[in-house]
Amino acid sequence: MADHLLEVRDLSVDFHTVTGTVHAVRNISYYLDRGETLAILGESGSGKSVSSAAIMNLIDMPPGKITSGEILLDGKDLLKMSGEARRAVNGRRIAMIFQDPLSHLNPVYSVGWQMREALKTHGISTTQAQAEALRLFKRVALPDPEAALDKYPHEFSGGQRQRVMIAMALALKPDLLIADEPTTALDVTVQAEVLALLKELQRETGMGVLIITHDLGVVSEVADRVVVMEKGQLVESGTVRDVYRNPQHAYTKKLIAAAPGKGDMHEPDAHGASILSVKDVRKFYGGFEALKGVSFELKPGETVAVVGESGSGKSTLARVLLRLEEPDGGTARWKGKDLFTMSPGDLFKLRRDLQMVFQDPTQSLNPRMTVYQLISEAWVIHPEILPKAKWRERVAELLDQVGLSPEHMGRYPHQFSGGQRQRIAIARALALEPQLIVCDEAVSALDVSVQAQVIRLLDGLRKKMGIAFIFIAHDLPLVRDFADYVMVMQKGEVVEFGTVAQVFDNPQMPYTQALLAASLDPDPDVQAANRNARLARVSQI
Amino acid sequence: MLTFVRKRAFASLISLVGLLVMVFFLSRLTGDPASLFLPVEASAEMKAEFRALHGLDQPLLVQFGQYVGNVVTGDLGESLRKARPALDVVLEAFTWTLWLAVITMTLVTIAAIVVGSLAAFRTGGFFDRFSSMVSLIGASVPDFWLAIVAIVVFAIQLSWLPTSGTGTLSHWILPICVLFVRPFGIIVQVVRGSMISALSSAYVKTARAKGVKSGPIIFIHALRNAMLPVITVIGDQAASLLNGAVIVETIFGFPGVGKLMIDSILQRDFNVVLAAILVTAFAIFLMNLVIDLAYALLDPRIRY
Amino acid sequence: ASSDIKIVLPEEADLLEPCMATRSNIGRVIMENVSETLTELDVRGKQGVMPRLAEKWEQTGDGTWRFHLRQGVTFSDGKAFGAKDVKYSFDRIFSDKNICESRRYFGGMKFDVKIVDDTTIDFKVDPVQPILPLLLSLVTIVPEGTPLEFIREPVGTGPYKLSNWTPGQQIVLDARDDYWGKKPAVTKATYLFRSDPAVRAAMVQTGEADLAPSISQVEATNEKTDFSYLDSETVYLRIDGNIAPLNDVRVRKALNLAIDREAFIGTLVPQDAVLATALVPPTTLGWNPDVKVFPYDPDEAKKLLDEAKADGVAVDTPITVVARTANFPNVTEIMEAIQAQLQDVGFKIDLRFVEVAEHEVYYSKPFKEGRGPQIVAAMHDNSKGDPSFTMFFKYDSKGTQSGYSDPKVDDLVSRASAATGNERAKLWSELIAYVHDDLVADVLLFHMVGYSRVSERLDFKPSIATNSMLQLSEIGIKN
Amino acid sequence: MTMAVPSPAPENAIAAEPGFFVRMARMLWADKFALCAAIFLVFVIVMAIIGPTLLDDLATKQNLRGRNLAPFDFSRDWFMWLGADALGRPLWPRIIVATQNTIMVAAGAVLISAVIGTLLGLIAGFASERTSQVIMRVADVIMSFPSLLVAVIVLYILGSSILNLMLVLSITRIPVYLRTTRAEVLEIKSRMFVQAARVMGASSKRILFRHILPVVFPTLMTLATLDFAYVMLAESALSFLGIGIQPPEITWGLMISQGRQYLTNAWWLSFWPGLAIILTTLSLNLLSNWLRIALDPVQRWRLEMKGSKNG
Ligand SMILES: Nc1ncnc2c1ncn2[C@@H]1O[C@H](COP(=O)(O)OP(=O)(O)OP(=O)(O)O)[C@@H](O)[C@H]1O
Ligand SMILES: Nc1ncnc2c1ncn2[C@@H]1O[C@H](COP(=O)(O)OP(=O)(O)OP(=O)(O)O)[C@@H](O)[C@H]1O
Ligand SMILES: [Mg+2]
Ligand SMILES: [Mg+2]
Ligand code: NI
Repeated sequence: MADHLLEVRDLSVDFHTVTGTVHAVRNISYYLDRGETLAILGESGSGKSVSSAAIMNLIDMPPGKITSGEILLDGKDLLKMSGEARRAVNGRRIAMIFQDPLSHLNPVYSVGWQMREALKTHGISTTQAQAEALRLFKRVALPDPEAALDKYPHEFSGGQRQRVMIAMALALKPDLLIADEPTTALDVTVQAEVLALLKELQRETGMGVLIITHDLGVVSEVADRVVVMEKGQLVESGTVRDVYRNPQHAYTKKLIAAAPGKGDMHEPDAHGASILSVKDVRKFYGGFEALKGVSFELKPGETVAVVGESGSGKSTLARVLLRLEEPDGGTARWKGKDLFTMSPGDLFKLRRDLQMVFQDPTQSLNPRMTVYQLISEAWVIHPEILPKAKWRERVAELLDQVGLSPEHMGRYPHQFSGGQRQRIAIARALALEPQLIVCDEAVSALDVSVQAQVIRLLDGLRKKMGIAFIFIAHDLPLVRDFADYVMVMQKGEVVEFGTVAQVFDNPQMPYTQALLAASLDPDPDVQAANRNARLARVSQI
Repeated sequence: MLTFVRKRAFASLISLVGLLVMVFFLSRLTGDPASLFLPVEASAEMKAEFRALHGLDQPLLVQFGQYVGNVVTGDLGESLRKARPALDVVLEAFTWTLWLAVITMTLVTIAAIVVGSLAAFRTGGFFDRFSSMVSLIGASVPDFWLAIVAIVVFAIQLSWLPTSGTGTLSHWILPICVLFVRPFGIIVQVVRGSMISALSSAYVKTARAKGVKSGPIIFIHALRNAMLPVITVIGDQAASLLNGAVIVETIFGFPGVGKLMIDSILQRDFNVVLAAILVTAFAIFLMNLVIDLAYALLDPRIRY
Repeated sequence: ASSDIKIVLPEEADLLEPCMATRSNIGRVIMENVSETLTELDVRGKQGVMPRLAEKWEQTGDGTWRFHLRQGVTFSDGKAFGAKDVKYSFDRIFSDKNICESRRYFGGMKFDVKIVDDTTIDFKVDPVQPILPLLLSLVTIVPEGTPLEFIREPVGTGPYKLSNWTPGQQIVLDARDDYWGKKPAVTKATYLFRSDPAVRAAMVQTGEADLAPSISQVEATNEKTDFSYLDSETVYLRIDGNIAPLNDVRVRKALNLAIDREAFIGTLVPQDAVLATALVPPTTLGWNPDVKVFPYDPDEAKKLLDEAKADGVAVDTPITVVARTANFPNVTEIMEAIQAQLQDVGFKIDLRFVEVAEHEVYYSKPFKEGRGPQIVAAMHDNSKGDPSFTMFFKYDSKGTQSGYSDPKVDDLVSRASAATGNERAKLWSELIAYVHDDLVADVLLFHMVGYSRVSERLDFKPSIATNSMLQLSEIGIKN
Repeated sequence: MTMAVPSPAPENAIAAEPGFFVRMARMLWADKFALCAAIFLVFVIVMAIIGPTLLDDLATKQNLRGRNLAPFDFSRDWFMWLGADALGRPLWPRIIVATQNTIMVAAGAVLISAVIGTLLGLIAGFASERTSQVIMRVADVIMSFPSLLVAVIVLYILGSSILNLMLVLSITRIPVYLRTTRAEVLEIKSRMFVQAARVMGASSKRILFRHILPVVFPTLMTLATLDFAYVMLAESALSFLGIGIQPPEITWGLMISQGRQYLTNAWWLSFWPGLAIILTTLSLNLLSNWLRIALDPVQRWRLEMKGSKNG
């Protein structure tokens, strides 16, 4: 019993808020051994991040409070350690990959500096640290790793930032790695590489990995055991296969049933003129060409899913289309009018019709506004949508639709979990009743059951109101279920475009094929078979 | 960056000219230097002669034309009272002020950042309360109080330091200490406020997760993010030292440009006023340019 | 003991221009120390005008003055002093290349300076100047060839020469070996400048300076080192007698009676200050001992006001009292107290404090058209021993600060200026009495007192001239 | 093996959120320093309003024979307890009477400069490069214009009055707010939530005032409250040079400048008004520090936790 690497016993965490105490984590217990991978599955907002933050001593206390429990690392209770001893544990023995890479990277230092700092705290000399940082950047498949070292966090794509976080955590060669949704922003090929890297390190150093994820595929790929959380409590635990094959708890059953990728594929049937036609859009960042002439068309009620390599320009495309960034070439006609040369007045009218859910939900929510203010702001700006008397009611309704409760209205963004924030962002986009929503990894942080609920909601809206979607995602089963068309991007270019059926059943380009092949299956057995097949292929070469 | 500096230098030049024009005309609206230079009993003819001698009897525009003509050739005119080139007078005084400002601001910056950051680190703690109290009192104490009390205590009672004047290094100590107090108080508060927000950011958590010690977390991770308003206020305080350390210069007999400027304004020695403003403005413009470049250096998201 | 001394002054000289030596900040440094005059006024004894560079002088029949110069005098640059230098000094004063302040003493006069021989010089002045020897105590002699423009490094015949001037910091004078007169005890004087009186006093206390000629009354607390001296400054309220209701003599008298002058003495004004009955101090020629200070009599003042009011004088018109900030010690308090006292008898007083330049606008002619009734608080300095430096400017209808045009005053001023000896004294006395008692031209207040702090190692007593001149040769060094 | 854990009983009964003022009051109660500061400031404001009518006669009654009376002589009348000035006027009624002018000038100058400076700063940070360049260079000009020269010019040309003085002091303080605001805007406008607001169609005005200003506001507030002291003392310096407020008007600054010459032997003349300035600044700052926390949702718990001990 005592030789577990990590053992959490009876842990409870409360948060103080004006409206009362939130019991974020309640009496949870689990353990993790050396060389083992434990996955924490669970509902969004169920306390996964909070419980792991408690291990790292990263909960702000107050307003947070650990009301009970012990956290034993090699038998020593972390909660009873002095601040000094605790700091020695952080980084050296336990490392963490945070859920929200953008806000967790210091915006004013280059990522190379931040990497080196991690290594130097670990007692490594500067030159060695530089070399090691470079090596790790290569390992997480960052393009042009040398140049990347000198770049600042805001110059990366979402997935690239996530890989920086991963590299930084791994740099410390910890005994215990806590990975909070480490692959939410990664396309499946990169995800596979990163997971392989984890496995490899685990083999080398006997590192224990605590992985928090909602992606059943990831669980079946890497985890040995799994615990399931719901509403702050641990509701189920067991080996991956047992839990998948034979879930006990109602929530677990619901979760497994909700795994996407099993339904029918959409047959595009929209008629009429296209509302958006994009031609040859280009964008440069300095000398780097992030978009090399992207073109596509979109009709009302249609969904184009954009999948592709991390850093291939998906978010850039979205930002350019919304005029958050000035394009360096091309046209985008919205109902015939060119978006790029539009006057500010026209643009204002248009804003109502075009909405976006950002990839980094935390940063896109004003920290000084309550949820109510955040969502109702849409109506302050466009008062014609809804009379003021109905705001409260409608906010409650929207929150309910995205799986949050109306009581959350008075809370501020920092009081939510990653997935909850993402849902607030979705609710905000929906409040405007737009005609096109650009969803940049909009459901990536949601557990599959909530994800399914949100997707149903979006699908309903699409049918009912003819909303079109540009759906940027890396989760192929989800894309398969939701999209009409799929656009595959690589290195700023569209490499393949077709209906879902065309792309999924009959991929043309090698990159698309690789992408589909790398997709993970929630079934541990299927996934094990896939893995073996892959290994066999690799060894043949 | 270079084009930015070039554009900026050009714009600054224009505003320098604007400043000059403004001061030239406005200052001449404030009365006649002749009656200040000459004793009250002097006859009207003598006053007229004085004006003629210094060209003050000409129409304002003509005077301005001449002045501009001279300025272009680098001649800022003679002091009306001192029979010396105004620029010499000003540069002599400005050197003193510049040193005083540079030394004081260096000390202030270091001390205020350290104190303010530590106060923010334990918001509401004893050190925070104490340092806030001290710095706020510092920011609201009349400076002549401090100056006189310092002289009474350190020069008269204890005889550790000279009362006033220049010459040795020890002459600098009291003026610097007195000048130190107010900017220190102000900057501590700004640092503290700015640091409270910075220290609650997510990236600070990352640093803690990496096992970084409190020192570097405060002074490396949070501080740089909190620096924008801080350097702005440092610049403002430095500017007010550059053209306004009047009281301290007066009491300590420090021959700086603040006192010079006051005296010249009160005596309507226009050429010296203009030269002094030109010199200090140049320094302040330069400082603001440096500060603007520092913004971009401190925060890579700001680009010019 | 060292014969080097340090003197701390309130204000640095802008220039060290000999012809500007009548300005106190310049005069205190160079007057009679570096640059000498032909004659010198005795301010300590009763000798009147004494010889300096001139050994003796006489007036010839047509009013021409002949001066016999001292021989064997050299300038600090080695050149010999002679009549040509005297003539040159005068020519320089009247040159249009500069605005020499001493020129103002010769306003309206025509000078004809003739060199008789190397040591004799004649001054023919039109109109005849009975007090020319006194006037010449204000004219410093520079060597021939000195630039006509203002200079910063004076060369003179005095016991000291300028050896160093670091603007803003110090001026150093060194004693000359080849001085024609008695060798002074002080061999080197360093002048420092501090505007704060408390700092000046402290510097003598800590030994950073030996002499602080002017410190404030409140600092003067040490009997051993602090001395008071009548400093020839007279504080008064100048009345503009052209504007109603101040053109009524009863109103002016009421102003005088309403002020409790005694109450100020020893409180806001130093104990040793003297109540003034004339704009000139008692040491001046023709000062009239029979003129009495107005008593403090508020009832009488009220009565006079009522009378005036009954005659239709608009005594309710608010009167503006203009004073200059930092004009003299405690000026704000004194003016506030005066305001209160005047209001007590029924005046309406608007008190305004202004800075120097604006004060000047109110004080000197031309006065603004359409102005209301105005009173200007001012301070006047005459340490020269003769009222002519005062009376014309302040009371004559053409005087620049005069608020009156009274034929009798004009007549007395012109006659007194032309007279000599007892006649002159009598006429001045008459004028002083008339101005005070009949015209009630202004509200005369106090002859002020200055304080100086002198280190115990020095043997020096300040005099009435200390305000404008500080002769180093008068300073002795103890043991 | 798999074990099922019973699902939790529904809990988290969330109380209704109290109203804004109730919440602020509770948070103020939680910080005793800020509470004292607030009480003191209320006192100051009340005195500023009713002080002159209440105590004017007492404050202007001169007594040359009782000048510079030392404080703490409790055998005298109550109004003499803090001593008397150089004209024998009791100090503490004078301080109270002076409150009105002092607060008017200081609050006026600070408000004018803060509002104008902030507005221009917001524009400079957000507008086109050219507009911003123009605004910034004008700020440079003001910044390098010595405040005393501004004072001499304005007061000479327009005459000295409380309003003009306010104007002079506010002109010279504009650049700090302007530059601070602009610097912050430059950074904040690159944040994602600003872009999100833009996507919703928020006008520049809304983005500036609703999204950016609240982030800059605490810093500006700190500056403004510190400027209170600055303005009061600058006003004192101007009085001393003869271009500020002049007797018989009174302000704390003027009292300080009048007491200056007695510093070494009647310290109380300038000490009490100085103390009034210090206490006011201190209170304002304590309150602004409190407000900074109270307005920041991330920090607010510091006050809320203290208010309701185990809520
Ligand atoms: N500072 C806070 N104040 C109040 N409540 C908080 C705070 N931080 C977190 N919570 C609440 O604690 C609960 C657990 O949050 P946590 O971040 O652990 O969720 P999670 O399981 O990681 O969810 P996700 O998958 O969406 O990231 C959530 O309901 C959240 O609303
Ligand atoms: N501000 C910037 N400066 C320089 N390069 C940038 C900047 N923003 C993005 N890039 C680069 O542009 C490329 C495209 O970025 P983008 O965010 O569009 O990728 P993405 O397809 O959304 O990737 P991901 O799936 O990882 O989010 C990346 O290589 C990134 O490094
Ligand atoms: Mg989470
Ligand atoms: Mg992206
Ligand atoms: Ni066990």
